[in-house]
Amino acid sequence: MSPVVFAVVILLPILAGALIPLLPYKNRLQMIFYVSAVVIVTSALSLWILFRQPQEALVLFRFTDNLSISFRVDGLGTVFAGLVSVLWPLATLYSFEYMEHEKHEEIFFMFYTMSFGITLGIAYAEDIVTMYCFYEMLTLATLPLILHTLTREAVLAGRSYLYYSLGGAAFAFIGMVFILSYGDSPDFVLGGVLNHARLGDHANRLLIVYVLCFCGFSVKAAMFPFSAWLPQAGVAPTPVTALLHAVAVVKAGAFAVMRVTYYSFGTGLLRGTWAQTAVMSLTIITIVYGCSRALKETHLKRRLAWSTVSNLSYILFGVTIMTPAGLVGALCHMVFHAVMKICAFFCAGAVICKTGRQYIYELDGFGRKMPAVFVIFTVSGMALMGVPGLCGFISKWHLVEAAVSSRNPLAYVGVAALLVSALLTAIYMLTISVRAFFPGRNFDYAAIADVKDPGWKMVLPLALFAAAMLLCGICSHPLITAFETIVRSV
Amino acid sequence: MALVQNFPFISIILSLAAGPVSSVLGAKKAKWLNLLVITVIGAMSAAVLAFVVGTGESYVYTMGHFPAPWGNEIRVGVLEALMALFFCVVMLLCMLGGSRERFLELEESKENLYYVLVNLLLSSLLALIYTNDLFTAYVFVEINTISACGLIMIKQNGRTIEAATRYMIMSLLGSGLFLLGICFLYDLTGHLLMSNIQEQVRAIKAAGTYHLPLLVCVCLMSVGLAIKSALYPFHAWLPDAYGYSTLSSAAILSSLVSKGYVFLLIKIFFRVIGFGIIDDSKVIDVLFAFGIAGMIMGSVDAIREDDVRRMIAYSSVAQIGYIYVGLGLGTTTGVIASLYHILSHAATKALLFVAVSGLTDASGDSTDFFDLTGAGYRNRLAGVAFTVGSFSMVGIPLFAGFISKYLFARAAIWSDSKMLVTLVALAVSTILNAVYFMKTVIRIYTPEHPAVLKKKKFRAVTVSDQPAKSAAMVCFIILNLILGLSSEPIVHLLERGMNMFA
Amino acid sequence: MDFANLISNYEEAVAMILFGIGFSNLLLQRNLIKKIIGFNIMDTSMYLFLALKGYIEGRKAPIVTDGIQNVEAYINPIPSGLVLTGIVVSVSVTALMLSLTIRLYRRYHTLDLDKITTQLKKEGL
Amino acid sequence: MNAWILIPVFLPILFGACLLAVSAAARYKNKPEPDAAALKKLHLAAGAVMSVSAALALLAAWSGDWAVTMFHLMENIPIYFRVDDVGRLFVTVISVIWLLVCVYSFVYMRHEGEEARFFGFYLIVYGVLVALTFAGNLVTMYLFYELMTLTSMPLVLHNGSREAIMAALKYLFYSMCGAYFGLFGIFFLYQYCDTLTFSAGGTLNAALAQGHEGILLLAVFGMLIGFGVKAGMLPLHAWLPTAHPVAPSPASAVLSGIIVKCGVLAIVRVVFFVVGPEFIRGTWVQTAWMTLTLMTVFMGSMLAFREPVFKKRLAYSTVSQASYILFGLSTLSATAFTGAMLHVVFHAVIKCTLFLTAGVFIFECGKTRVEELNGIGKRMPGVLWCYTFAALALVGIPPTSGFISKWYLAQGALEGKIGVFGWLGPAVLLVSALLTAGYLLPVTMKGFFPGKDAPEADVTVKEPADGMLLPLVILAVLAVLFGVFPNPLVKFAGQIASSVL
Repeated sequence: MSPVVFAVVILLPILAGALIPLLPYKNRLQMIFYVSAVVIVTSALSLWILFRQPQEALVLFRFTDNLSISFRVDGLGTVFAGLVSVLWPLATLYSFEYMEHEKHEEIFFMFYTMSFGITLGIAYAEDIVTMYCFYEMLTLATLPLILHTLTREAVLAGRSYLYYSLGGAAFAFIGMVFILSYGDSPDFVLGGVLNHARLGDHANRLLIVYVLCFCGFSVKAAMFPFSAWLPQAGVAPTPVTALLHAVAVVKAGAFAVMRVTYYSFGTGLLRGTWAQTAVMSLTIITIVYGCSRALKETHLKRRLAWSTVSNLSYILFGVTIMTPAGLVGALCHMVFHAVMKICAFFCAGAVICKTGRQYIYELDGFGRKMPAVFVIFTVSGMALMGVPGLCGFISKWHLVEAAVSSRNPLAYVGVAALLVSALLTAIYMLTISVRAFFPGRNFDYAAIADVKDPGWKMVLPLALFAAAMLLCGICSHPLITAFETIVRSV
Repeated sequence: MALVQNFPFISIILSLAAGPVSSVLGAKKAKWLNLLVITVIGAMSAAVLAFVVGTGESYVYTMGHFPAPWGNEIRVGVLEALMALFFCVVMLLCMLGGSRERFLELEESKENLYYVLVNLLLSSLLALIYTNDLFTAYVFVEINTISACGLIMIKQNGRTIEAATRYMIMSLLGSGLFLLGICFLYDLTGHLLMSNIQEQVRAIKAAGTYHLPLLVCVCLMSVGLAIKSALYPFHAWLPDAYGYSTLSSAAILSSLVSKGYVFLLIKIFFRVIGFGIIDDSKVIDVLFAFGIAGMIMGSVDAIREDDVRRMIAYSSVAQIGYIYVGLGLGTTTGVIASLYHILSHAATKALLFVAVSGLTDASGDSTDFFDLTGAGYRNRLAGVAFTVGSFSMVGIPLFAGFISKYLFARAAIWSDSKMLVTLVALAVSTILNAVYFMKTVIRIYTPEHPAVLKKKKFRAVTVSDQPAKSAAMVCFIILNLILGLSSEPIVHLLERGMNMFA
Repeated sequence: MDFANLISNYEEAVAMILFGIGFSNLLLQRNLIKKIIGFNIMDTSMYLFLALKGYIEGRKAPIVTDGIQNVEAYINPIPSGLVLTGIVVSVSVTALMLSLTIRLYRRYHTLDLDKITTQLKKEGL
Repeated sequence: MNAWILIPVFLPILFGACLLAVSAAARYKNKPEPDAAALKKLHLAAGAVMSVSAALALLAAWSGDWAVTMFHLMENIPIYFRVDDVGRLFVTVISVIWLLVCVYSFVYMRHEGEEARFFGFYLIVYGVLVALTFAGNLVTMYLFYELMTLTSMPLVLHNGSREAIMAALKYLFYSMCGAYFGLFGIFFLYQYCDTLTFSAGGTLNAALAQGHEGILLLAVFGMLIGFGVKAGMLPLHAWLPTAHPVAPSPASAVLSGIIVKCGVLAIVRVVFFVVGPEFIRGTWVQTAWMTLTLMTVFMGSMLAFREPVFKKRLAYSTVSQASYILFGLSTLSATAFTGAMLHVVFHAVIKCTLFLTAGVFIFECGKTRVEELNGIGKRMPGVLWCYTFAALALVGIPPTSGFISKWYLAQGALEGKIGVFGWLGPAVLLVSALLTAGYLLPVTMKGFFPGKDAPEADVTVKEPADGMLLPLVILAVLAVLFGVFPNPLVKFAGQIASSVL
């Protein structure tokens, strides 16, 4: 198959998305039809690419002789692209029901669809330049989604999101230029592209730049000093928070970190250096910090957002172990966390959208009224805290296995941090479920008579996600073996 | 000698002559004459560029009958031709974009004088670019200053006059130092023609004598030109001058005038003193430090600013900082980055000024940050233009700013001592740029409450209301995209130019 | 630094001192008129310096009188040319500055630039 | 592959789930609370399922050795069930007691309401516990250990009062914390053991462990602390006195009698079947462990001694008694191990009896504090006699069961090469035994001989229904009989001990 298909799969949603507000619809249904057509076609195409695994690359455009926009599909890209292509249609389905009560949804769906294409662009990027460009674009395309309601706090959230992301990109930019100057090629090659001869005695310079670059990219992955934007961004409509801030954007950050660490700088030069220590300790701090903030938070979505912060650092922690096993664990958690968190967010969204309740102390006794939603919510909570048999346990297991086998004392601390955060996760997730299911002896259910389970458009994705969590938890080895083949030759 | 080779000289003379002529014409005619002159000169410069690229080497054009050591010379290479062409394009667009403001803000009788000044300015800029004679350079620096001052004060309200005065004083200080530097150099070498001076300087260097005086010359000239091009600590005059003068003046001043001085400085470094000597001297590190400080402080001031035009003015302090950083890296790649930034910043900053005026038109001519709320909907083209400009400033890929940022970083990567400082400063100033530019972008796309609009009598502006300005904006956007997307040929031209230069 | 050297070319020293005076006046004086005067002093010092550079002990001005063609008889003419040019420039600049000053004075009845600025702030212009 | 073995695991779980689903559906449709007839049906069904699965469980346990691999959680980590002697012992105790308590609660739960939910979770927990005892490797055990925590929590908060919910959460989070300590250890053991499958004597790979003893010991200690949470060992014991009393009495009976033992089971599995006693013998881990257990024993009895609320007092006594067992294990000597195993059985029986009597008092005359129980013996002598026998057994008066186990514990401590603890341990046990007598027997005395000035107990109170009395009597009798004919049990326990040590 010709590599032009890359251009199609990436540009189609961007261009077709840009058209959304312009087309003349007779009614909402037509728009829904159009949007879903675009999304489904795109993801089908993308999945087809992943299935066919074409080897040749597509050079879309050249800035200069070594700055070019080019796409190729490889193992890591496959994982991310597959994840996105599977989750996006479900999320779109969900948002159709959710967005009914929001204003000017054409604009919303326009940027929503465009960010789909851009995220795919990140996934299929062949070299660091392409990835960087789409990374920046993702920031800009998702900004309007956060601003959507245009209320005061939405604007503030949008601003801080923008500042953080662009700032991160600015530091990542340093890494990019460094790779371009000291690397053999800008392309992603497993094991790194740095040219040792050219590097000469500048090893320390390399480490400094790596740390800067790592921090830069992990701003999107909400690592500790740079995590404030994520919970703020919770003001956006739930499909956005769920998909973008649990899957696309933040995962793009984590993905970029993986690319840079394993495919550009190369773990060989970094393992055992102070740089590794620095970044790893940052991730460990974040793991605990995020959970504790989540514990303090009483706003449902913000609590989930903070839990995202800590879970993303699981991934980053896996990356910073800098062994193949670590990358496997990271990939594993990247996929599984996406499922768990999007599920949790959608449950929260269902509650907010159907009852307008935003805070946790308002959820007493909801378990009886919205059984479907809250059973699934509890399942996702248990998955997040890593109950065996659900997917959370698998990824946690692989992360820790990597950490322990790396024989790195700091990694042992990381293991401890993981477990502490698991405990905190148990606390902040299960308290919600307990409230919902056991409101107390003489609780007046008449007070929440209005509460009902949402329609099938919302419940179906939830059920699918829950099923996926159980499935991944019970038989995960096909996935794991796939990951292992991807990273075998690190 | 080919006809084309006369063009540089002709273009200088042409614009010089167009000045007095348009003083006797009416406003309309003067305007058209001015546009015509700029276009013609642009065409000529293009021709010259083509010629020089064709021959592949620079040529010297002797004026009058005196041979080298005494006579006055013009020296034309790829770099000069390219700059001339580009300056003409930008100036043309600025004039287009600002025509409506000129009509509104200038006295009926004064408008034709404006064109006199613009023509003089153009001629002086061309002279600065082309001349091979230091003293001529000085003279035209002064002409440049005077006409620029005129451009500032022609919108005759207190602020502009005050701004003009401050501008005048600062640049007089600058040119004084510059002149002193020239005199010393003349004293040292006995020549005024750059090429001859360079030979002498080499001789002196070889002899190993007069090390200190040479250094003093360099310092004097650098500081002089730095003051005139508003390098960070000497930028006090800039915000008022750019912030309150009429649109086209602001655009031209910010995008061209200061750049002319920088170009002259580069010329002196490479053609008069020789970059090797400059690199050895610590002068360059001082410039570097000032540049870094400018990059940061300029943006910080811009963030504090509530008046959008002054904000943009401050941001050009930061941009000048970039240019000097590139210069201060002390490598050819660094200088190329600076040159490219001269181009991209000229395109972007002018665009921003025009776009902002478009937005303010839709906001009751108020440049207050908060009055711009939702202006992006009231004047859509301006909104888009401003967004493009901001993206370019922040250095989003696909826009001009990204390339120059990339060139700076690439240049910095290879320098041992200055790498980290430069890279971090780049990153930080990017963040700061993001802070104030994107803040404004979000602001202009945050819809304003209809009641407020009715109360403030803000009205929407369409393309047809102000064709000239819209055209200018579109052209600027295109220029920006060209610089962003197909930068490679331009960078190659700059490299060739640099090779011819030294 | 031996004083003999300084004494022997005291003219240059004087020129530089003048330049310093002029420069600092231009920079530090609050009164616009004094600033302009400072500027003029500065320029004049430059002319003095150039003239010194051009002058050669015991020669005549470069005007061919009684048919002496020999270059050795005359001083270097170029600096004199430069001085003339410079004078032209500085005259024009001075004129401009003065005109600005007059306008400001008409508006604000003061020659102190900072006072003017504060008044402008008051006007909120 | 004899998958029928798994029926006793999944039958109760599924049936319980169905019960919950049905009741939830009923509530979702705002149906009225079920009436007597419906309840009778419910009881019948629950009882049937309970007895069937109990029977099957016993059958599975005693029908020879077998192993079932359900599926692979990860490659080389299967969900794997296997029965061995330890499993047999535990599953028998669990099944018998669970059945009896189930009968008891048919009557008792009437005044708690929400019976469907109670029996639902009650059955689920049973299934989980059977699975836990049959678990063949560490991960399987961990899986069901967590499930046990999650599913037994609703039993605690059954009555839905605020303090009950708080207690339940406390229980949940303490256990989670413990579980994660355990998990921490599991991760490391996975690296340094040949396999996580249980095999007597441990599977630690000495070659791999070479040079990493420090971290490994730390991990093992973590596991001891972690699984010790369920067994109410210091420092994480605080949940137990809070959670057990607020639960309905049958629930607290099984919590104290059984669930606590599951913590013990986990520790046995870890120490004697994965790590291997030799690895920790004589290390700081063993010392610390013994110290903690002894401290717990003493502290538990002291607190129980000065606790006025009856069920709380019993809960504290559980804390101390469970640590008897742990102390027995920590000495790593065969005899003490035997004693520990015996005490597992005996304490389960005894503590159930005690809690059930407490339940009777609450059910019949709503008395919860000790001083309210004066003269209760006049009204319900049968119950109080049961209580008395159980109490004596717990104190360890020969010939009751408690005496046997404590004898073995003390003897094991004395002959084990554990230095100062050799005499310190027995001494503490003795003191705590005296305290036990001090906090249990007064109830009997005051119950039978309230003294002159005591107010006359109200006449309405009388012996409880047979449904409640019967299990009580059976249990009390067991408590005594084990003491009289200990030999088969002792032999069995001894055989386990010799297999692992």
